Amino acid sequence: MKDKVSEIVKKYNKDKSQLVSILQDIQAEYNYLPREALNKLSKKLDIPQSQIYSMATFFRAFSLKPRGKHIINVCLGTACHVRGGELIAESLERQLNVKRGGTTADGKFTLESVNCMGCCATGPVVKIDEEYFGHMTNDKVEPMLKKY
Amino acid sequence: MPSKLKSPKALEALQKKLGKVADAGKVSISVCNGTACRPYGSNPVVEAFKTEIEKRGVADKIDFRITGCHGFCERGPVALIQPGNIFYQKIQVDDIPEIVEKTLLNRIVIERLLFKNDSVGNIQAQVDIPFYKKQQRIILGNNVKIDPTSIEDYIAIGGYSALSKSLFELKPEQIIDMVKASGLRGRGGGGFPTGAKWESCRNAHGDIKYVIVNADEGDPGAYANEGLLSGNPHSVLEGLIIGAYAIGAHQGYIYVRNEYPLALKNITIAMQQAEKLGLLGKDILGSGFDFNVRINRGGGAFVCGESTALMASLEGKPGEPRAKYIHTVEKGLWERPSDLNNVETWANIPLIINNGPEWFSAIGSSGNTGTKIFSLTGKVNNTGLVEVPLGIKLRDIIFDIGGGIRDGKKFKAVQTGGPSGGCLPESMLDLPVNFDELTKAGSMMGSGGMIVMDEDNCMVDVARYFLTFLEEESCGKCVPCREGIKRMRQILNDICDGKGQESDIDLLKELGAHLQDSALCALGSSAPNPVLTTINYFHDEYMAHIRDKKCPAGVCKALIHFYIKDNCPGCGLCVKACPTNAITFVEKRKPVILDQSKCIKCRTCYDICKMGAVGIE
Amino acid sequence: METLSVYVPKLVTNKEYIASGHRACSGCGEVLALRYVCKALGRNTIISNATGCMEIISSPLPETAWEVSWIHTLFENAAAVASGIESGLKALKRKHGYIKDVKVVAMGGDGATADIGLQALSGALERGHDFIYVCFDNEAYMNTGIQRSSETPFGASTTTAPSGKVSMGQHTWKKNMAAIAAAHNIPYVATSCSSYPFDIMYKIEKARKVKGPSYIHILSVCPTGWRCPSSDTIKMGRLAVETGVFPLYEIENGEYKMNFDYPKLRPVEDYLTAQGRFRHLTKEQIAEIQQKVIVEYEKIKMLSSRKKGK
Amino acid sequence: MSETVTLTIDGKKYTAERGRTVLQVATDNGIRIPTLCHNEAIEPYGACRLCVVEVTRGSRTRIVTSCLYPVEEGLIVQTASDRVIRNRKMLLDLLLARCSENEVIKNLAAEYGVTQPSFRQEYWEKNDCIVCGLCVRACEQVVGVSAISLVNRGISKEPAPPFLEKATDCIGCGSCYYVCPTHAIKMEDKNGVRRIHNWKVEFKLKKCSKCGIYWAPEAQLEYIRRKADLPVGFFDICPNCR
Repeated sequence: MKDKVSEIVKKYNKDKSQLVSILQDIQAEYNYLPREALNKLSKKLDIPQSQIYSMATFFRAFSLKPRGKHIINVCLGTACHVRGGELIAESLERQLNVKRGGTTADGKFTLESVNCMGCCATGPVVKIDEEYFGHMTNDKVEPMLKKY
Repeated sequence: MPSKLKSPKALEALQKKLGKVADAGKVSISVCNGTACRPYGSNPVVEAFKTEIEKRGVADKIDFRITGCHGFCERGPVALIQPGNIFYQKIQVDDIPEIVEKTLLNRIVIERLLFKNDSVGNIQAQVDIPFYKKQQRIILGNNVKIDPTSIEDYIAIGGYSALSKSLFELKPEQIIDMVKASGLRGRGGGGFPTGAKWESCRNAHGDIKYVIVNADEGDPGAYANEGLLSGNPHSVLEGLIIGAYAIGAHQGYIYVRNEYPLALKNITIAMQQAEKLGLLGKDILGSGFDFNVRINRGGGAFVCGESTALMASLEGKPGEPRAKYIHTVEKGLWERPSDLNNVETWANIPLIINNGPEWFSAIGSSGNTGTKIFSLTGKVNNTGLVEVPLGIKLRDIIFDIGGGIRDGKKFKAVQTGGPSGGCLPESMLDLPVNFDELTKAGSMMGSGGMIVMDEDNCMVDVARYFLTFLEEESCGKCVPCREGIKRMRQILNDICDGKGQESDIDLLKELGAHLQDSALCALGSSAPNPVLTTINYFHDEYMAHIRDKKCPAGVCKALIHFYIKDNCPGCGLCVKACPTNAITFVEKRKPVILDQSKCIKCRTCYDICKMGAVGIE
Repeated sequence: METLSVYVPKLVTNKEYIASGHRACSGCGEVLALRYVCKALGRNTIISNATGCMEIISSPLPETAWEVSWIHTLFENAAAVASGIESGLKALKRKHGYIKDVKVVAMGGDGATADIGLQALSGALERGHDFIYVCFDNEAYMNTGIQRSSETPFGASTTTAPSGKVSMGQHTWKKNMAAIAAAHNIPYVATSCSSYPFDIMYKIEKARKVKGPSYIHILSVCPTGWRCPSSDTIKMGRLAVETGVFPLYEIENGEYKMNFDYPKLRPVEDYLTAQGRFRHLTKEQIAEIQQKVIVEYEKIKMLSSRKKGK
Repeated sequence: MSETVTLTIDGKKYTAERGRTVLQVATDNGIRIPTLCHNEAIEPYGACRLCVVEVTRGSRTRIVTSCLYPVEEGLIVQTASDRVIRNRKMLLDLLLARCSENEVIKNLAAEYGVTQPSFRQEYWEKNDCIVCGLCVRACEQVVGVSAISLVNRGISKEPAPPFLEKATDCIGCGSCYYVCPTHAIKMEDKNGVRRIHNWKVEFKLKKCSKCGIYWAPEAQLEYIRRKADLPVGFFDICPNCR
């Protein structure tokens, strides 16, 4: 773990102003922001722990808990909302038996909501990992999940 | 990859060389692989094209190009074939061998893939399709001509000549004068005159200045900047370098929303390519002008679209806005003069330099010149990215370009400007779309979201939706925004739950006025807009919720229930689909029975029923 | 509060209402206390100041160190003048709707308070005016040349009660002004000391919020009259409190509360031997003082432990 | 002498140094503007918004926060216009709904005639903290430690130690406790131990080896000793006994 954080910090030249990007890289590495990594980062960049924690909790992109194998992003942007995005989110919550932000008991999925992914024309949209699913309806939810 | 360009002549020479290749008269096909086409499966389509072309060994005969967004996202995946301007839509993997065989190699048009229109029949040429007809795609138009990951493509269509002209033929002041004369106003929402902003930044005290691209398009339901940045990143970059030269900045920042992986990827590639060619970095084109750019990824915070919050984030701090009593052009990033413009604003710059301010100001209307990209979404037939001259009527966008409302439903409202904007009713459809008129109507331009709603959308629910969004996205710094939005959302929740009182309307208005006055930044001060406009234009709908405890659009769960109509054929589809087993099968040809106590109003049965036998009351 | 050292003081307002350049002696604890009183009072204050050290040092005609509204009164009538000002403000409010939140404060030394002005003070407290009375107690008439007052402590040598062959100096015990004020049944009485800035500010802020009269008695170290080095001002005040000679407490609506309680008091000797005015005291006399201090200290502790309704 | 400007506050003309804020100039001149998130020693922040005033410049009149607004030549300021009072009332209404049992907020609200929140009772909350950030800013700007920060955003924003656990960098100086305008930070010194409950920390207080009085948290003294490069044992004796 030590070396990964050091590597990332080095890549950004220990530039404190790149904290968001550094955290993103750490998250990409571990799938979440492990506490030891953040402590390490605090020392490396000479930023108090409290300030790193503040950043990690301010931005929605960061997770301080380990996330599932697959990340489901259900879009709740306006275009998706007016076409029933909320119902899709509820349906996912029901079928996965988790709330938004939660991870399924088997660690397979983490359900997250996002406020627009830039493909509004095809709403409601769900993204699982890197794959997009457009024009979602409730009855498409189950077959979609079965693919994973 | 060509070598470093050290003079304007070298660029010109390269342009000529690449231009000739492009004009070679080959058949070309541009396949959209923009973000919006991906949910339709454009990735496998692109891959299939590659394999097919390779399999047949016709790579030298076909100019195959993967491009960014073509705009007509509704019909994705789409492709444009030249010569002939042939527009194919809804392309599936199975269609590809046929397209290559017939159209690309033998110039036979496949009717099945053309756009169809009830009145005219099949339409072959892209320009004749109603969606494109009223548009004026001066910025987005190049998306179909270039592979966004290829700087050669951009240079071949005249890219970076505006930069060359700026560096060698124009003084910074002249550039600013041109931008001022063009009448260009900031495309990020506020509509502040760009030239004036540049001038104040140039004149501000301090040797070190910054230029920033705001690509944190946070408005849910708007993706115009995404389409532009991922489809034509060099145009933004070129505008930025020109701006830096005009203002006197040597460092630039591009702040990209992290939810836009494609845009992020393409602008990163564009930067690397420009640097290799000597169009970015030290001594650009041998002019002696140095300029570097850093890309920053957003962390998923809507408020970071606000300039001061964005700058805080660039400094490595949480994205909290600060008061702008001292403007950012004087004290911005690291307390230094900083000019921040939106993606679309920057992309307009090369056009103004190349074609002159008069050309630009002739587009649109006086005081609102040029075009604006809108992401037309929601309940409209033709969704996608549309670029129209400012001053066009809402009706033209929604009904002519957008093709009217889906499924023959009735238009109810159009929401512009994202959470900071408002909902405009049918009576406002003839409103000219420009900065001032939209603001006057209680809405705003924002970054170009245009979400159309029909009779099935509940306006109280929409207002609540925006406030729920803003409640989550508020940075939480100031009391009016943090506490005020929360209370407004609670009141709206109550109204949607049938617990509203008539006095709630006044309290909402009072809170709204307070937020407009007292909130720290634009997120808070514009937050009441969706509520105030819906109260203003859809007062009856609020009253139906409060007085009659009814949701006329059939959305608010607490106020509706589902029922099975007599025409139910008892097919049993809904029985299987119902997640709570609330529906029981009786026998064939007899209506099923819905148990209200088990129904969670998830709408699954309503959506799945082909007979329209599920009713909402 | 007094353990909030080093950083917390930086958070106290920089604004001064008593300008530097006044003519107080070096090491004056009284003007130090006054500064903190003024910081806590803020600008919207009208001060009625009896003749005494603080008046003399701050207003030699035509100059003034005051940056708040201030009126010089005679020795005997600071509280009476404050009563008048407060009544005037009330009338302004009633007749002209004047709404500014102004606090009236009367202040004087121990002589003006416990001796000459006691009658006026008692009257003002009894009438229930909305004002604060602050007594800066340096334990003698210092500006006229260290004459004893009724606040001069037992055994102290002053010019009018000098120690020598015949006398040991002051032979009466210090008058308990806080108890006298409290006996008027006013809402708030407190003691404080010039070496405890946070305590002063806390109590003045509290008094400012009280509706009705409040009385704050501040022991103010006077190196000139106490005959100690001017660099020992803070130390002397601390010793007064830590030995129990001058306990810091509040009486809120009759309820006592000891603010600084020490499990073990320092011996009074530490305090007495450090000052020239007590130099002559014999071991026996010191022991007598020690005994009295413990009795008085325990009395207040006992009162503090007694809660209302019990 | 620095440049001065003349401005009008509540109908009276004042001269002020350029660079000062409207709040500073008003306060200097005895005009009371209520604030909660302001402290002179700390950079103005503009979170509580209570110090709103109405300013007119040319033909434009608007509501601004006086703690941040720099004085300008010819500026016209109204500190208690109807619009200002209306906004302050609503702010206090919102704060009261958040802190329905906090004495400071209750008193301040009552001063403006707000005795109970306008919102339905089921939504009243019982917080003491108004998220003004003074504790966090004092810790960063005055103490230089940054043991705490504002975590989360929006309605769940709050001052808190990292990972919502013990604030490991805290030195127990108590600045946060002192600066908190609503007494939301609970600190106590008892039996030689200081506890700051909000940050889940406790500190041993240093006992003076001479007089035996507990006079400051050991962690704070150690922090200062290191910073100032003082010898070990420098703080064994309290300042009074030195």
